Amino acid sequence: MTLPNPGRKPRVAVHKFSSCDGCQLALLGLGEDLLQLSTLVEFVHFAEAGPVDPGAEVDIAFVEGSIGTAADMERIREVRAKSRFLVAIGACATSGGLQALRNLAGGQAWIRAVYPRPAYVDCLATSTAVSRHVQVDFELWGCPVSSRQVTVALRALLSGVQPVEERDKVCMECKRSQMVCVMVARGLPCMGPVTRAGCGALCPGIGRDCYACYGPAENANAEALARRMEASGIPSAAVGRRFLSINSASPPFFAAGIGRMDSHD
Amino acid sequence: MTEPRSIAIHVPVLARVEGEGSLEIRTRGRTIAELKLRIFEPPRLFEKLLEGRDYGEVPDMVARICGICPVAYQMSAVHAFEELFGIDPGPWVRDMRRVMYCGEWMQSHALHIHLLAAPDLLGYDNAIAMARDHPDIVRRGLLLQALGNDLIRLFGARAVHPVGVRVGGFHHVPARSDVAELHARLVAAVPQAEALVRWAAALDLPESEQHFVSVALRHPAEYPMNAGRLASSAGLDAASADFTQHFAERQVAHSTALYCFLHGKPYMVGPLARINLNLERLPAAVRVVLDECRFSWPSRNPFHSIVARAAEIYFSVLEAARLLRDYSVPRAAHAEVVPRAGVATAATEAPRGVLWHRYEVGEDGRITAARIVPPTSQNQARIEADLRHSLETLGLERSDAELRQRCEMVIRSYDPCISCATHFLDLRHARD
Amino acid sequence: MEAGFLQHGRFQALLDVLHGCGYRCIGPQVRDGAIVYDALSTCRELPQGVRDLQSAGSYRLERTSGLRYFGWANGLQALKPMVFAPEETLWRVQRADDGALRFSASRPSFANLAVIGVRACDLAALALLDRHFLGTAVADPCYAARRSGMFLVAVHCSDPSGSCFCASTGDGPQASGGFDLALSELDEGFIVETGSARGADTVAGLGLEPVTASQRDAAARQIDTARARQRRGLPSRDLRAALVSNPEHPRWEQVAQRCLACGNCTSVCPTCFCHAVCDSMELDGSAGAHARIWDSCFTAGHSQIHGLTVRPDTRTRYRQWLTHKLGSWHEQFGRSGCVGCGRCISWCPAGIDITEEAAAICSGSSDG
Amino acid sequence: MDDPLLPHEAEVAEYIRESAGIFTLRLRFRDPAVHAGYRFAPGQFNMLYLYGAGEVPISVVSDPLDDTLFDHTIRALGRVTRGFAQLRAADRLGIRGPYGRGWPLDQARGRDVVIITGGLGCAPAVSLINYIVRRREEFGRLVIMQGVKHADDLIWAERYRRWSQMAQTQVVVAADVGTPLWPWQVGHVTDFIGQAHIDARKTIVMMCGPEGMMRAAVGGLQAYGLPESAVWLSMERSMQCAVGRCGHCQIGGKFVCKDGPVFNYPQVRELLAVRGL
Ligand SMILES: Cc1cc2nc3c(=O)[nH]c(=O)nc-3n(C[C@H](O)[C@H](O)[C@H](O)COP(=O)(O)OP(=O)(O)OC[C@H]3O[C@@H](n4cnc5c(N)ncnc54)[C@H](O)[C@@H]3O)c2cc1C
Ligand code: SF4
Ligand code: SF4
Ligand code: SF4
Repeated sequence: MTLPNPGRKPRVAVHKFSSCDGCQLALLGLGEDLLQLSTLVEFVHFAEAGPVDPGAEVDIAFVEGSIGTAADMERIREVRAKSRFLVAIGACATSGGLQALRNLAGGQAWIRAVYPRPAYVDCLATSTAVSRHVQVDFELWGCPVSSRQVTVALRALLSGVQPVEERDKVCMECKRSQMVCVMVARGLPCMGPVTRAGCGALCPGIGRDCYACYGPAENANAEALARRMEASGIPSAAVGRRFLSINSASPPFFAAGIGRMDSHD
Repeated sequence: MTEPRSIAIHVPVLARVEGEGSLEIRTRGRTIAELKLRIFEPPRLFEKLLEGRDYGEVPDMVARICGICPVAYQMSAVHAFEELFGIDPGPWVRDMRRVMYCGEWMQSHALHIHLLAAPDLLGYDNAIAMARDHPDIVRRGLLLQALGNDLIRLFGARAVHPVGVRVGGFHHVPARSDVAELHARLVAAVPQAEALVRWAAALDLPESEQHFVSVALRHPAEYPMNAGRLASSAGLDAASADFTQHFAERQVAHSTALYCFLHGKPYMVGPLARINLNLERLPAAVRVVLDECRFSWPSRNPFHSIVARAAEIYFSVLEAARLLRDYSVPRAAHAEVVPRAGVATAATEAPRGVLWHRYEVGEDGRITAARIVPPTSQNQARIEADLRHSLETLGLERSDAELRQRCEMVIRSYDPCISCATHFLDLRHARD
Repeated sequence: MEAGFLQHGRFQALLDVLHGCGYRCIGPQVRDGAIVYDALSTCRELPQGVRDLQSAGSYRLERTSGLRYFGWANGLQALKPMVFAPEETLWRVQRADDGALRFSASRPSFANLAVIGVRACDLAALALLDRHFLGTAVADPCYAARRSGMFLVAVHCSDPSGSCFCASTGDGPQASGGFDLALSELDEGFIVETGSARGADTVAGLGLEPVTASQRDAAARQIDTARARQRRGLPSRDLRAALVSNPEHPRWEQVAQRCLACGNCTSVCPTCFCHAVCDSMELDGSAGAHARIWDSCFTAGHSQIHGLTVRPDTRTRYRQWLTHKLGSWHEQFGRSGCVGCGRCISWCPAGIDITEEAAAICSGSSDG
Repeated sequence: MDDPLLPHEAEVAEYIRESAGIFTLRLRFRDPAVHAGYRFAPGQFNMLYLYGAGEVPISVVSDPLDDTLFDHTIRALGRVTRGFAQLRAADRLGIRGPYGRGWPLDQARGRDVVIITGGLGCAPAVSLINYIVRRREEFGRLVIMQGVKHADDLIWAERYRRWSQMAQTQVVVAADVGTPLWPWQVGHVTDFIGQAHIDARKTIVMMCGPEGMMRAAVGGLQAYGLPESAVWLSMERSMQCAVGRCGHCQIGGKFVCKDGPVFNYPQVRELLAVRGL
């Protein structure tokens, strides 16, 4: 992307939709770098940090959270219209997030079950990714995204180039860090072979199996991994739940998981 | 004196609170006709999502309720299951969980004090603007926040949605060298944390003497984090399993968050409530600094919450340093877990206050029903009561801008976390 | 050349001599359920009385009653990460306010390494990596810096695992060269051979005992048994023609159904050298770095040219891996790229066996 | 160059916009000694480093005897090349090279030359045409065949017109999709090889472009009885190092960066036949 008239600071907005706020912490948790960042860009809307101007025209908009209400659908269109480059950050914004599990059960039924007076609640039956509603220029996957991901992408945009998409498997990072594979050496049902890199293989790094919070990698052979887990003695339904978790609405995970789930309700 | 008038204050997006909420106030004459702290964050139906899941999946799932206090969610969940399954993870796990919780208190409180609340008190729109004039204060805050994050990382590999916690203990044992490095940083941060409390106590905080009930955990020997009984300044003393005998949630039309009441009345949870109820459990070093304040403890002024937060940061630095000083590597990072059917409940002290979980678990270790009561829904009625009080004492004749600013200050002083607040489920209704 | 016999109880003396010569010793150790190379200060850290059970997609360690240090086949990685780092900055660049760029090379600061317990297959693989990174007009500077001064203590393999097939590639179980010292481990101690002048210098002062004929016999027998125990093998040492003539074999699609395209095989392969580069910048834009990181022919980026991925699916990626490893290597390096260590078989989370796939494709049969 | 991977600082002397998505950077090395020592042949390429963003292989299109500047004509396609498109005169970048084997110009001298290219402004061919046009008398008949997908994609239409008017020169331009005023052919450029009047005994063919086009062209050339060894082609693969180490540019046993990018057809005959190698 090309930045407008060099000389003026690029204007940045951080918008929040249905989420846990964890991805915004990639910015709020930057420490000293946050102060430096504020000399490089102008945050015109970032409610949690202070500036509030949701309707402002911006160069770069970071969008956290999934689209879960009719009002959200309206608002994301406005955000798109006002943003030159829109970056969806985190599992909620890129796949619908953990809350997209409600898509499987018929969300309205759940709302009726959850709230004594459902009529008060503006909530769609589904929780969906931002890209299902508007054009997204770049996606950062992860639940949550890390400060590294956000600053690297932002830095690239400030330099006028598209950020690099990380889409290899977690196994690549795992092996580059010389970790011992927990699947091969301990028989754990690691999701690394189908999960998008970016976290630095945190879970195998502390001796546990990856649970795919970064969503599907490119060319993810989810079905083969599911069958491999079943062959190792894990019940089908448990395998299904591994795929239908934080990124249940992403197509490869949905396909591998849905047939394996015992009836959810 | 100006004529009483009809005003409407509308803050469409509350800035510097976690999550998105709004405030609407309508006054008629000298009285407040309507006051709505509206939380419009869409509900995420977590309790329903948990049904059918294995107990082992719960810590990673409930973390996603809140990015600012995921450790608290994980802690309440694992304690509930361990209690039900009859597991004693042993002293090492117990201590290290406390260290991890210290990390969360430090990062959450430091974030709130410096990025969310302080700009109000020093007259800035936001922390970035404030940093230009008060760089050292902001730097100190960022340093303590980073230290807290690194304590969480020590056990959880990352600070948000850490991956190291499991039922029975942890997934791994931190290396001695990593612990030594963090211990050194904690020791070095002690003077900074102490200075932070003095700085907070010296802030020009509004006077606001109010009557409210404080609720927090109390433990026979410790400042409460993971363990203790539910206590209140009105004499409550209950096991966390008995939570529903005393506390009840209600839905109101204007909010997706449920309101929680103690014996039908609003109450306060969080740092101020904790200190009010556990003053004598604080280490002497922290008490000394608190005793030097211009006001006395327990405090009846909710604006003193910022001092309570600073004091808890100081406490957390000392406590984590104490627990890591003679760090030893245990034989195993976690105890063996064999699930059993029944009802699991636990309450722990999230940065914002009591966080209560309840799970019904089947024979196979899978969840059949879940209920979570986060601190923000407990504080919500109290915040509205405080707003009424604060506006009426300030005087409704003040300008809209002044009233609005005071409202925001009041709300922020509770550090509400709206993401947490909107996951709700009222079980009694869910069943029919 | 045979130098003498070192009693088992005196193994530490060898480490002490190496430390004394200024080497940083690296040796096999047990970590996270596998044998890995790591800094070694005493022989107590070696995997004594441990053996490895390896099969397709599985690696387990087991305690034995024996006292040997090297009674196992191999661990997660060979020597590759020590010479060809998984992530390494190649150069840095500073940008001045006027936009001027100043480039400066980055070199690993590297202590001389002495690696203990190197296997025959590891040495064969190292020789191949040497050719790739050093055997051109201009050597790779980072590889050269890491490689120079490396002291290699081989241990002939007595206990191949279920995945090993070095006998069929001709690379083991006995190390035939490329080491400074080579050891045959017997229950009571080690027959020490020297492979270089500095190897000989190192053991000169160790007070080695003469080797007895029965010790020599036992060592030879143990190699024969190790060779005979290997169950897997490649159909031939040169499969180039057979692979090149079968690009549309249905077996490629069948293996693609199981393959996760995760790149574990290429990462643990001691000869795979593919890498990508990765450019980064300081947040304020004042400086940048250019690094290389291990890549794999199983990634999309490997074959991506603007707008087109030459190998878009697992079928073509797996085919690239196998035809390169067992086929095109002959054209590039005069031999196969496989040294028979079996790592890609054990560490494949899908349990895919290169020897089985090669056999199926080269025999022309499409099932199995 | 002691470090094969370290770029040298270069500066944009001139930025020429060729069309909507294509531009030429005219460059010089900042260090005069480096500049003076730099030699390349048509068909060779450099690695161009855009600060902080990455390195890409780009052919040198200028004349090897022009020692004031060297040129790169670049199509803005992706991450890095779009970044280069934003550079302006005096901006800096990193350059290392040249790499690879260029066109067999010595063999071509005195013979008829047929150049077949597909795609927009296929850069390796541009350097070749420029080279021959400037030394027109050293070569026999020149046939330039350029294929584009859509008539609107053709850049440098003026140059093709000019070339077509030179003596002993034939220009065949074809678009898969034409427009009403399109003066050239409509169809695949390889469909028109029959019009090229090739004398199999004294012709050398050089081509670059999509592999499918090159496969089709080889088929068309067979009709003339042209020996396969008279056909040369330039290949393209992902390149991360350009010195034969990163493994990305392999096609079969060849490293395109050092064994190519220009290959004699028999060297790659089998490879070209398989899709997805
Ligand atoms: C020998 C040779 C000569 C050439 N000469 C010319 C020329 O003269 N003029 C010209 O215009 N072009 C030329 N090209 C083509 C040119 O190199 C490509 O157009 C250019 O590399 C595209 O780069 P890009 O960053 O703009 O495109 P992108 O497609 O965005 O990226 C290009 C590179 O980045 C990598 N990449 C892309 N996406 C990812 C990702 N998600 N993750 C990791 N890596 C990624 C790819 O592997 C690719 O190598 C030549 C190519 C070769 C091989
Ligand atoms: S531990 Fe998981 S991420 Fe690592 S290599 Fe094994 S399967 Fe892949
Ligand atoms: S290893 Fe997997 S689950 Fe763990 S942090 Fe990384 S992507 Fe998420
Ligand atoms: S062969 Fe095995 S290790 Fe290699 S990419 Fe396929 S699944 Fe991964």
